[in-house]
Formats: sequence, C-alpha cells, structure tokens
Amino acid sequence: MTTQTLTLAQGLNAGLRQALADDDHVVLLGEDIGALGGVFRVTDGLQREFGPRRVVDTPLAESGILGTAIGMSYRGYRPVVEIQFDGFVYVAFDQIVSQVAKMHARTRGKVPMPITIRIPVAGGIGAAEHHSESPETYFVHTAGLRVVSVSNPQDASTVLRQAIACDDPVIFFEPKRLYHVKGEVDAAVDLADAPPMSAAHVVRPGRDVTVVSWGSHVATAIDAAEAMADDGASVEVIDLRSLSPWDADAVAESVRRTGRLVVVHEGPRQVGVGAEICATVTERCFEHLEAPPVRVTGHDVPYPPAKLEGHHVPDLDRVCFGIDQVLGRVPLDVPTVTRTAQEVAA
Amino acid sequence: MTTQTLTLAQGLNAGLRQALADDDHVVLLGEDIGALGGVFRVTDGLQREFGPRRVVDTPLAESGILGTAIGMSYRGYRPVVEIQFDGFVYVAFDQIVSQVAKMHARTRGKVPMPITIRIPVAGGIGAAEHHSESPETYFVHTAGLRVVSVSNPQDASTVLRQAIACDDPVIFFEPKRLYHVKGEVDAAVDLADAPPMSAAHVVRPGRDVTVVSWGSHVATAIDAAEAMADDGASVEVIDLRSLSPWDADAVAESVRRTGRLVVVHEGPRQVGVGAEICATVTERCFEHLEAPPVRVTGHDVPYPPAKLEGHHVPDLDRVCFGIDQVLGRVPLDVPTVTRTAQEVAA
Amino acid sequence: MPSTTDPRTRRLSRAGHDSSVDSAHGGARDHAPAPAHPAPAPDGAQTGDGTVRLIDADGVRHPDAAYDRWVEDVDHAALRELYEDMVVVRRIDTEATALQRQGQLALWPPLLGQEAAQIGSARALETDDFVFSSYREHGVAHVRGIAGADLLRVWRGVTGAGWDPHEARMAPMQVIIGAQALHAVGYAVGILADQETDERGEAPGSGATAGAAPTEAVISYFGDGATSQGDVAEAFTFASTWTAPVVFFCQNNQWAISEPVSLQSKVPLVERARGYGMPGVRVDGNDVLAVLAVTREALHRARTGGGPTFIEAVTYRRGPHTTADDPTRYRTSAEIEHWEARDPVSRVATHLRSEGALDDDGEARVQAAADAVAAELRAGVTTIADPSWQDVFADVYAEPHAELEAERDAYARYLDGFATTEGGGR
Amino acid sequence: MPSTTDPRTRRLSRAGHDSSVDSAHGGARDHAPAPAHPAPAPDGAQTGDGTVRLIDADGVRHPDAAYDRWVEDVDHAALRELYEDMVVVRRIDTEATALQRQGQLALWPPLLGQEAAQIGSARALETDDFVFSSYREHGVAHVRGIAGADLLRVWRGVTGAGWDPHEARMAPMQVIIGAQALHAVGYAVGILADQETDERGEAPGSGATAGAAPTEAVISYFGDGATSQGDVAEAFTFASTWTAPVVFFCQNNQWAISEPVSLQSKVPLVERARGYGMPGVRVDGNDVLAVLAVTREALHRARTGGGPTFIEAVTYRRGPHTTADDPTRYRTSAEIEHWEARDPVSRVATHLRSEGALDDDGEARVQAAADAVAAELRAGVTTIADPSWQDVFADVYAEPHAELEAERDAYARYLDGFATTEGGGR
Ligand SMILES: Cc1ncc(C[n+]2csc(CCOP(=O)(O)OP(=O)(O)O)c2C)c(N)n1
Ligand SMILES: Cc1ncc(C[n+]2csc(CCOP(=O)(O)OP(=O)(O)O)c2C)c(N)n1
Ligand SMILES: [Mg+2]
Ligand SMILES: [Mg+2]
Repeated sequence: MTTQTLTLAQGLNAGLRQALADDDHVVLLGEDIGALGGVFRVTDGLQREFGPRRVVDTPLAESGILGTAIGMSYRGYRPVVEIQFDGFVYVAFDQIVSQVAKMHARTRGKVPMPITIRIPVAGGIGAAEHHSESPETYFVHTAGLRVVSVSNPQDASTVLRQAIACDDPVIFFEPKRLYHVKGEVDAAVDLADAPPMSAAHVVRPGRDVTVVSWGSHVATAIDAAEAMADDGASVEVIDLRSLSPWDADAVAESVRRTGRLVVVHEGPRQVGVGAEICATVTERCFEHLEAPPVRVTGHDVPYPPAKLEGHHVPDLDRVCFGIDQVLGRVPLDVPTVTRTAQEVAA
Repeated sequence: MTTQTLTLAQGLNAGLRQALADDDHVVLLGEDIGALGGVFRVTDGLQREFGPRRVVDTPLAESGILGTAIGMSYRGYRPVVEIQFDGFVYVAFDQIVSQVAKMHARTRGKVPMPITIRIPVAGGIGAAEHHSESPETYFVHTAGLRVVSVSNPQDASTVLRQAIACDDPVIFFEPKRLYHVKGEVDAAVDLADAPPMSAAHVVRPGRDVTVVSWGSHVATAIDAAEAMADDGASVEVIDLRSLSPWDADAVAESVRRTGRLVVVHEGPRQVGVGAEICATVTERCFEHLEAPPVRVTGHDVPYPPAKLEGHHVPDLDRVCFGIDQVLGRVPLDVPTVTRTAQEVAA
Repeated sequence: MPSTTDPRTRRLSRAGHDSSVDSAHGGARDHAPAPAHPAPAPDGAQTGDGTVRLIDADGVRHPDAAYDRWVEDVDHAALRELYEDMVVVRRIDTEATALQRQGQLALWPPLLGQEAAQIGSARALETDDFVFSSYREHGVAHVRGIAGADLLRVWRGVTGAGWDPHEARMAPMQVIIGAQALHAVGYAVGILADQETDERGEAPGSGATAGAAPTEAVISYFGDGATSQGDVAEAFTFASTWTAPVVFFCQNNQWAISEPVSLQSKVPLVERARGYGMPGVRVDGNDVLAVLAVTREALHRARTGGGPTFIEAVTYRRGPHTTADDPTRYRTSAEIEHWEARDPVSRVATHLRSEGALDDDGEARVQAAADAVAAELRAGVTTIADPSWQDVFADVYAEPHAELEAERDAYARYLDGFATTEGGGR
Repeated sequence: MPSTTDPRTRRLSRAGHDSSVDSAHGGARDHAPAPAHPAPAPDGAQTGDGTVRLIDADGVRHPDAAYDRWVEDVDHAALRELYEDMVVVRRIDTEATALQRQGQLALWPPLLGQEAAQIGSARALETDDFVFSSYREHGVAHVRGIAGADLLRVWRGVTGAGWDPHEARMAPMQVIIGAQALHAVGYAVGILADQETDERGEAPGSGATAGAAPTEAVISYFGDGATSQGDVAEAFTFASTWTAPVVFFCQNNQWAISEPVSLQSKVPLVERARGYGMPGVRVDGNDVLAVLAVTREALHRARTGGGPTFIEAVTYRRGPHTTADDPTRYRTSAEIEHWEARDPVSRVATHLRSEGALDDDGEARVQAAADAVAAELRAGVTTIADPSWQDVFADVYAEPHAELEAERDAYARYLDGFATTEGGGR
C-alpha cells in the first residue's frame, strides 16, 4: 500500500483514473470535463489519458446526459456522470427518478443501471444562486437509488470506485467545501478489503451524545465534540457516509449507549434526511432515549445569498447548541406556532 | 348557502369555475384540459364557458407549462396548471424547485408566483406505471412552496379556491381514488369564513391514539378508527389537509392527549412526510409519548404494477396493525438489518 | 424478410425539400393560445409535396427515382409478408382491445391505423438493431418476435416489462413522453464506443469489425406530441453532434390524446430535423413500402457513419388514445372517415390483387395466420400468472440491499399474522 | 434613442437563406463523441453568407437592401450614442472585473466582446418591453437604466436580484441555463391575454388598445450553449404555436465555458428557428447597427401579430467565462486575436471618424462619460449594505407563514444567547 497526500478533489481524480484503468466500460460524461478537467478539476488530465470516447464532453443539457447514460448502460457501459453543480441536477430529475431509479425493477432485473452521478454539493463557498444546494432528500426518498456522501480524501477515492463498481445507480455527493482539504490516500485500495460503501463510520467515540452527520459537517461535528469535551460532555461522532441505505444499525447501537442523538445537515429541516434518522432512531431506541433527538439543519428557506450563508449552514456554534439542547443544558425551544382563535376553532 | 351533491372531481370543477368567474387573471393551463375537459374531466366545460385564452391547451411539455406559468405570473396572472398525472411532474421539477419556489425570495418580494399546480396523485386505481406516484416529499421539502391535499368534495372546491387566491405557489394534490367520491358541496363558500388552508381538521375525536393522514387515506383511517372502536380503542383521526406548512400545533395537541401517534401515507417510508411528522411530534411531545410513533406507509420501492398495489398502498388492515403496534398489542417489529461480521467491523 | 440493401446505394435524404415557414400543415392558426382544436387538414397539407409515397391509397404503385432502389428486393412474396404482418397486428390490436373490454387487461392503447408505419419501419431493422419505443408500438414488438402473453403482460398490470429487453432487442415500453429518445442516443453512442474498444482489441460484444463503420443501429419511436418535449430536442442535439447511429421515427398520428398536431408545431414536424443538422424525411405513414424504404435508407446512413435521421411518418390514430379515452369529445367522424379511406392495410391488398399476387386463397391464408395469432393471444393472457407479494420488493436493486430485505421480511411477518388469525384480517 | 421604425416596413426575415445540413459551421467533425474541442473556424464560416452585417470590422458601412430601412433614423448622433453605450458598458465590465479581483465581488462574468450584441438589441426595445436574460447581460441591464450598486448587488452575494424587475422591466439574471426562455414566452402570452381582457373591457394594465395587435413585446437572451437545453426548445414550440410576441436573442459567443459551439450544433444555430415554424436571422453580433436593425425587425414582427423570431448574434466572449475560469486551458491566443480584430467598439469609432462624426474631443467626451459611470460603480459597491440575518427568512412566502416565522424567532433567540454570554459564541 502506497499513500500520497492528496486533496479530496485529487482523491476523486485518482479514483476515477483507477476506475477507468480497471474497467474498459467505465465512461465519464459531463459538461467541461475534457480539456478543462471540470470546473473543479476533478477530471483533470483524464481525457488526455483515456481519450475523448471515454471522457466525454457532452452538449449542455443534463437531462440529455442522464438519458444518454441510460442508453449506454443498456449497451453494457458504466457511465460516470458529472453534474457541474448541485443546482443543475433538477433539469435531469425525471430521467433520474423515473428512469435510472426504476429501470432495474421495471425490467425485473434484466437491465441494471450502473450509473454513478457525481454531484458537487452544498454551500459554504460563497457561490452564486443554484451553486449551493443540498438535494439529498430528493434522492434518499427515491427508491432504487443509492446515495453516498464523502467526508475525506481516502473515502473520496475508495467510495467513488465502489460506487462505479456497484451495479446500482449511485448518487455520489462531493462536498464542495472539502475539495481542497488534504489527506493521505491509497488510490489502489483493494475494494474487496474496503469497508462496504453503505457502512457508517464512528469517527470519534463518545459516551453521552451521538452526533450523526456526513460530508463537510463531519468535521464540524468533530470540532464540536472537542469543544464539548472541554465542557465535560463526551460526544460520539458518526460519519454516515451512505445516506441510502443508511446504517440505522450503527446509529441505533450508538444511541442505545448514549441515549441522545443530534443530527447535523445543511439541507432544509422539513423532511430533511435528519427527520428520517430521528424518526427511525425513536422507533428503535425509544426506551433508551433520554431526550428527544435534535436536528441542527439549514432553515426552511431557499439557500440564501452568499453573504448570509453563515446564518444558514450549521456551524460549530449551532452544533454545540444542539448538543447542549439534547443534554438539557439549554431549552429545546422548538419553533411553535401560536394559532389565532379562528384557526384553533377550525 | 346552497349545497349540491357533487363528486370530488365535480367539486374541483365547481371551484375552478368560481375562481375563473371571481378573478379575470385566473388562467388554466394544461394538456387536454380544453375540449376533452382533462383526462379526469375536472375542467369539463370550462373552455366552452371561459374561452381558449383562459382555459388553455398547451403543447405536450410540462417544463414548458410551468415556465410559461412563471412568465404569466410576472405579467400579473394567476395560472392554474394541471399536470395530467403525478408521474409527469418530474420533467417540470427544475422549473418548480429552482424557479417557482424561489422567485419571490429571489426578487425580495417583488415578484410573487401565485401559481396553483394541480396534480392528480397516488394509486389504488389500477393504473399503468408513472400514474400512481406520491411525490409529496419532494415538494414539502422544498422551501417556498405550499402543499395541500384534499380528502372530500367540499375541501376540493374550497381549498382549491384558496390555493388559487393565495399569492404563494401551491402544489394541490387531488387523490385520484377519490375523484368519484360524492359529498355535499357549497361551491360559493365565502373564503373569508372558510378555515385557513393550512389548518388540520380533527375529523374523528378519540382518546387513545392519534392517526394523522391526508387525501384518500383519511377515509382508511376513519374506517380503522371504527374497527378499533370495536376492539376497545378510541382513535382520533386528523386530516392534515396541508402538508406544507403542516399543522404541527394541532397534531401535537392531540398527541399530548392520546400519547400515541400513527401516521399513514402512501409514498415511500424513507424520508416520507411521515418521518417529519414523527420527528417533530417526538420533539414536541417527548414527555407525553407512551410509545414511539408508528408509520404506516408505502414500501421503499418504485410504485409496483397494478396487480401488486394492494400490497403497497396502506389499507384498513395495515392501519389497524399500526394502531395495534402503537398500542403495544402487537410487537413494533421495525425492520432491522443484521450486519455481517465484516460490516460490523467496518 | 430480405436483409438490408446494398450499402453502395448510400444517398442523401430529402432533407432539403421545399417547405416554408408560413405554410402551416394544420391550416392557418390565429395567434391565440389554444383555439378549440383545429382538426388536421385533409390529405393535401398532411401528405402533400415532399412526402414519400410508393403505394397510394388506391393501391397504385408509383415509381420513385430516389426510393425505389431501397425496396428493389421487395417482390410480391415479400410484399405479401408485409401485408400479412399488418393484418396480424391489426388482429392483435382488435383482440387486445376486446380483452380489455372483457376486463382481462387494465388498459390498451390501440394502434389501429398505424400498421404500415410500424411494420414498414420494424421490418427494416436487422436482428441486432435495438428499439426504444413508446407504448403504442405493438406492431414493432410483434416484428421483434414478442408475442402472446409477453405483449399483454404490462397491460394486465403484472409487470413493468413484458419481455427481456436484451433478448428482444427492444426496451420496455416508455410512458414518459419522449424520454426514450435519449436512451436510444445513449445506446447508439455505446455502439460507437464499442467500435473504438474493438480497435483497442477488447471487444465487449459488438459485431463490428475493427475500424469499420458501425454495423448496428438504433431506432427510437415517438409520437407527434412527443416532439414538444425537451428530452426529444436534447436527443436530436446529442445524436447530431455525436453522429450517433440512430433513427428517430416519429409517428405523426395527428393527435396527442385530444390535442391536434397543430398545437405542437406550425410547420410539418419533419422540418425539425434540419435545424439540428440531420436529414429529415416525411413519408406516407400508411404506405408500408415507402416506410420500409425510408427507414432502410436512414438505417443505412446510421450504419455507415452518416449519423441520425429524423423520419416523420404521417399516419392516423383511428381508435381512441387508449381504451379509457373518448375521442368523440375532440374529433369528428368525418375526419375518421377521411383516414379510413387511406387505410394502410387494404391498399396493399388492392395492389397485390391488381398484380395478381393475392387471390382469395392467399387472403384466406393471411386471415388464418391472424386467427392463429389471435387465438394464441387469447390463450396467452390466461397463462399470465399473477405476481406474488414478494415481487413488490424484488429487483429494486441489482446488488444485495439488506435494508430493503429487512423491510420485506417485516412485511412477510405482518402477512403471516393473518395466517394465524382466523379469516385472514378484518 | 429613436423609437421603433415605421410598422409599414414589416417584412419577412431571412429565415430561408441558403445553408445545408452538411456544411458544419465549426468545421467538419468526425462522428466521435467529444473530439478535443475543435476551435471555431475563422470568419468565413462563422459570419459567412446569410449573416446580416452593416458595418464591417474595418468600420466600413455596407448598404443592405433588406435592413437599411430599419436603421434609417440612426444618424451620426444616434450612432455616437450607441458607441458611447458600448464604451461605457465595456468600462463597467473592466471595472467590475477589477472589483472582483479586489475582493469586492464574489464573481463576475465579463461581457468583453459582446458589447454590440447587447447594446444593439437592448436599444431596439421600448420602455414597456420586458427582458428575461441570462447572467452576462450587464450591457442590457445598463440600457434598462440599472446602474451602480444595483448591477453589482447580486455578484457581491447580498441578494438574488439587484433591482426591482417591474421597475426595470427586466427579470433578475437567470443562472439555470435556458430556463428564462420559457418565462419570456409566458410573459408574452400574458400580453396576448391582456389584449383579450381589454376587449372584454377589463384591462389589467396593458397599454394595448382593444382589438389591436400587441404593442408590447418580450426579449429573451441566452447563449449558444443554452440552445441544447430542453427548456429552450420547449420555449420555441410554445412561442411558435401560440404566436407569442417574443424575440429569442441568442448570443453565440462561440463558447459555453470550455465547450465550443460545434459541440452544441453541427449547423449554424439560426437553423433551429425554421424547424419550429419561426423566422430566424443570423447577424454579425459585433456590428451594433446590424444588431439594432434585426432586433427592431423582430420586435416589430412581435408587436404586429407575427409571433416569435430567433436571432443568432455571432460574437465572441473575449474574457474568461467568469472570473473563476481559466480559458487558457481550452482555447488559443490566436483565436482571441482573431476576434480582437473584429472588435465591436473600435469599428464604430473608425466608422464615425471616417465620416467626420467623431473627433478627439468627442472621443474624450465619451471616455469621460465612461469614467463617470466607472466612478459611480466603484462608489456604488461600497454603498451596498450587507444583508441582515433576518433576510434569510424574509420573502420566502408572499403571505404570512406562521411556521417559518416561528423558525425565525427560534433562531433569533439562539442568536440572542450570544449577546448574554461574553464574547458572543465559542
Ligand atoms: C411527460 C408526460 N406527460 C404527459 C403524459 C400523458 N400522455 C400520455 S400519452 C400522451 C399523448 C402523446 O401523444 P403522442 O406523442 O402524439 O403519441 P400518441 O399517443 O399519439 O401515439 C400524453 C399527453 C405522459 N405520458 N408523459
Ligand atoms: C442547467 C445548468 N447547467 C449547467 C450550468 C453551468 N454553466 C453555467 S454557464 C455555462 C455555459 C453557458 O454557455 P452559453 O449558454 O453559451 O452562455 P455564455 O456563458 O457563453 O454566455 C454552464 C455550463 C448552469 N448554470 N445551468
Ligand atoms: Mg400522436
Ligand atoms: Mg456561449
């Protein structure tokens, strides 16, 4: 095993290179992924290395890209699609939820869709509108898809290869905030030895509170755990990694020990993935819960302009506040509407 | 007040007629809504009555319909869009989530989007693929939209008029299974007197368990409540009516009394709207809960072929089973994965 | 059926034929949105100049300098086969419609009137070619060898795909209007990619020889209404700039449920092609021979590196949109009569008889073949097994999915509960 | 600016000009998907036959039988105004680019090279016309009267819309490629509907007289890349079959980030129009006078019931896609030099000077105007107030929304917590 220090973007690049080298049927499709190497340079150098038939600049149409990927899957290919930014995936939504997600079930297993859909995701980078979306709910709710999100360069490389090797379609979220974060990467990990794509990782053990997150907020959660340690609370942090399926066993096992759960994510709260985690953990760990699970999330608003994202994206303070809440150190303060008399009468 | 006995489809028709008559800026857009009157005849006769500029057959393109509706809203119109079947809304997803939902926030209130998007929804009618979807999660999670679902002819008429009169975009779900259900309708209700669109209704009071549902499953829940009454349990049924915002106060008030919650919906369980309701109720009513909230939902699968929908769509038996579960009469039996050794090691 | 014609006959299509922006094919429309459904104009405008037609409505064969060569091999015997195909699929359609009325099928979208468009195009295909169709292409499916129960399975509501797409080399029917056009392009791009892989010496199963032009091609069927969907336009762009070996076969049957084609386009649909840099050809979709000719030409272009072609087959849906539709609400019986007079099936019979190539005995044999297929269909529907509850959870994922399996097992335990209580549920 | 020209001059466009499917404008492409970005061919193919040009790259005015009449009123003084507009917006662009480099703006998409396309088209508009643009149309916004801080607000990251769309009669910039084309069609359909409402005697604010042709029109801007998006195709269909008063103005600046226009289309983009039943016209997008002429013609057609027009303005993006882009990765300096020689601004100066209509004093006045605007811009950016946290929750809904208000209040209490602890947070 040889490791290198790579950024998360470079880890992805290494993972793609390995996947292209390992399997002739892996093809990359996307806008500006060729000469430019993608707007985040994740595909840098790959078209030069593997040629324009395997690293393919597509016309500017995301539904077209996904539809094409579906046809290539019929022909035995394993397309890896790059959506340039999270906000541009919605024009391809029908091809993803009506076709990609359903084709294997529709054909009773005759036509798998081994498509990986890479999506640079979430905010915190001061970007323009539609460049900071957290659309995970839409895909986690869609049966037939798998959804993963990476939090470090090694996972970037390995999980991406696992996603490409998987015969199911995988939505692969790349947190933009982490593209430049560095770490040690072994780009040639034997996938047979790697932990399964769907397994959560306990990235920091603790006794009093379980914090579940993924992507860029794993780091925030670890920071919060450290800050809370000074305040005398032992916080366990779980990197969920896979959002669909998600590792409810691992989370439930942890919550049974700690009795307290905080979920941190950036997408809106209402029917966010946090709602699922809280609901499921309540079902499974009801007798063990010392307090209601707490969600620290983006607000129920369109992602705000860049100058305001600090008030939207969960940060260290808000995660600590959530931990304090679940510990009963500050009131839960759930938003409550006081209905008018007329409304109550209704 | 004059009432007539109308089917739910006729109630909608009456509501549309009233809205068209009340406000010159109301326009109907959709496929086959003119001469044909829509595939469910909800717009029957309206083009004849109001002319082809106000009841407009559009070319066959849902993104085009929504995009056009947005432009008409800029011009001061109040478009009422018909999506022919639930499964055809996904091709318009970007225009809905990136444009309709965000325009008012984007323009700091200068450009409201008073668009009503009517969607015949859900299954149980033996339809072909893509004709039985329950896409509510996608829209409830999307900030900037309001989402309602009607369960009876009177609401069909009144809530539709409220939705059209509302300056916000409203996703208006019409459960296909109920189109032919009859009820008394006053089509000219004074909207000022009507209960607010966002208020839940307690449709059957009870003491032991709160069952929350909407659309066609309100009837199932009422049937279950009656069945359970024979079994000695007093079940309260809440018709949520509005899914976004949803009336958490009303639900929490009920659960504080009953101590037990069952949510019934047809869409997949994972990150379904039921997850939100359960998570929120747990936050608000933790001390009052006698048992973890139970969800009775569609499975986490693509909507199955017609002959199998009886095993997918919640029915009387499954709702009763859910009530038995929350009452502790049968085990909760939450699906639990037993991980392999390798997986647990990860 | 004879195989494709001589590749040396590769020629340009009629893409450049004259037509002007102002000559609306559905008659002039005022600039109001949605006037009350103007009916398609009679013959002239719909199958006027520039439309390829080899056998007219009266069964008269007209020579065509450009297209005769594509059907040189179609002798009387071959034409009789095409005729039989059409008679058979019409019978399949009638039978399935009846089965729907009897409650054996949940729904059926009749193809009545579109037999020539479907048979002529499908018979132009090679076995290895791949089809991505809409929901009405029962005739195409029949030609692909899909018969009996497999054809009805979906419409009985037991499955999402009645056949193995790889075996039949035809994807399952597509309900989302236009989506399949992109799938066809992707498959065609896969053919190109295979060739390059072949050149590298690692063939993944393509029959193409190293360095040669593609020998497989793809056809995508969609309707006139579908041309308004963004996906179809995107498919044109992708196919064109990538020179993908695909044929876009549009059956302009004049209606998209209740909407006339004039609501989708002011000019003949064939005009779309040119603006996307591909040839377009308009054909009398009720003339099986002409359809065969233009489709062969287009497939040949695809196979020889010439890229995509758009074919507009002008035809008519004589039945309801589906068995759930009531066409009397939006069109006249005069219109239907107009198109009955242009029947695709009878014109071939007339032609064959006039040539002495079909007599009463021959006709009887054809009808007997149709009777046999109909009987097979009727028998087939009763053999379709109902799915089991486990199928709800089956095949959602290709790889193991412990979570969904657990969900299935929990449901199994729930079902088991009924077995232990008398009566099985409330 | 002079107002629209005589409506009697309504004529057909050049939609029918000669072009063939096989003459790719980006040079021949093999049928491989995605060859390594072929650069656009030099002048000939890109602005060859059929392209309207009134003032060439050397500043020479060429007579044009078809289009001169649309700019008859443009005397030296008017042309000087157009020139000044272009100099000013170029300065705005330079200034904003500098402000981005200085950290005052988060991002900026330069318009350098596209001044004529934007000024010529925007100056063809009447005040009441409505604009739906993309993100690069700072020149259009300037003409609409949007200046200083309002132009930069979005790019500083403080808001989603820098101006009141109704006041400016210009929607906020659109990031989702092509989405705005449909909004423009909808607005145009609204204009038609207003006319009908007027006829019923219940005018909702339109200036149209009862029964008259529309007097307002809509213009939608988008790029060459956008033509591949399904939404744009759907907009063509809706506009065409509804005869909506809208102009589709495509700035073909040769690139969509790193992708050459040849990846979006094998034929000139203007060809798209005809297949959708609308006139298309290709214009030298670096010739402000020609752009003014063709846009006036198209708007006139829209106003007089003639429906939509598609304009392809052939131009070039000389800067990076945005300040975050590195164009050296995908194009050559030779290409940039080629287009510098076709500068839209200097050709007008040359022309005016050759006519004796611009001297050093005049030039100095123009530069002084640009200096003033630049100074206003620099000053403006510092006046842009940072938004307050409440703005996160503001205007999400038009009507009261108790739930979101409660969420806001809870967040307020959370923030209040910092005020009561020393230091304000950890
Ligand atoms: C995206 C989408 N929108 C709407 C529908 C409903 N729908 C089913 S068939 C049809 C008409 C299709 O017309 P056309 O493309 O001409 O095909 P035809 O039925 O005439 O064969 C419509 C609107 C659909 N299936 N998919
Ligand atoms: C739906 C969507 N996909 C991708 C993008 C990313 N993107 C932003 S600009 C651009 C290129 C647009 O090119 P073009 O339409 O030619 O306009 P130009 O930038 O040249 O003015 C792309 C791909 C986007 N904004 N929206
Ligand atoms: Mg049709
Ligand atoms: Mg461009």
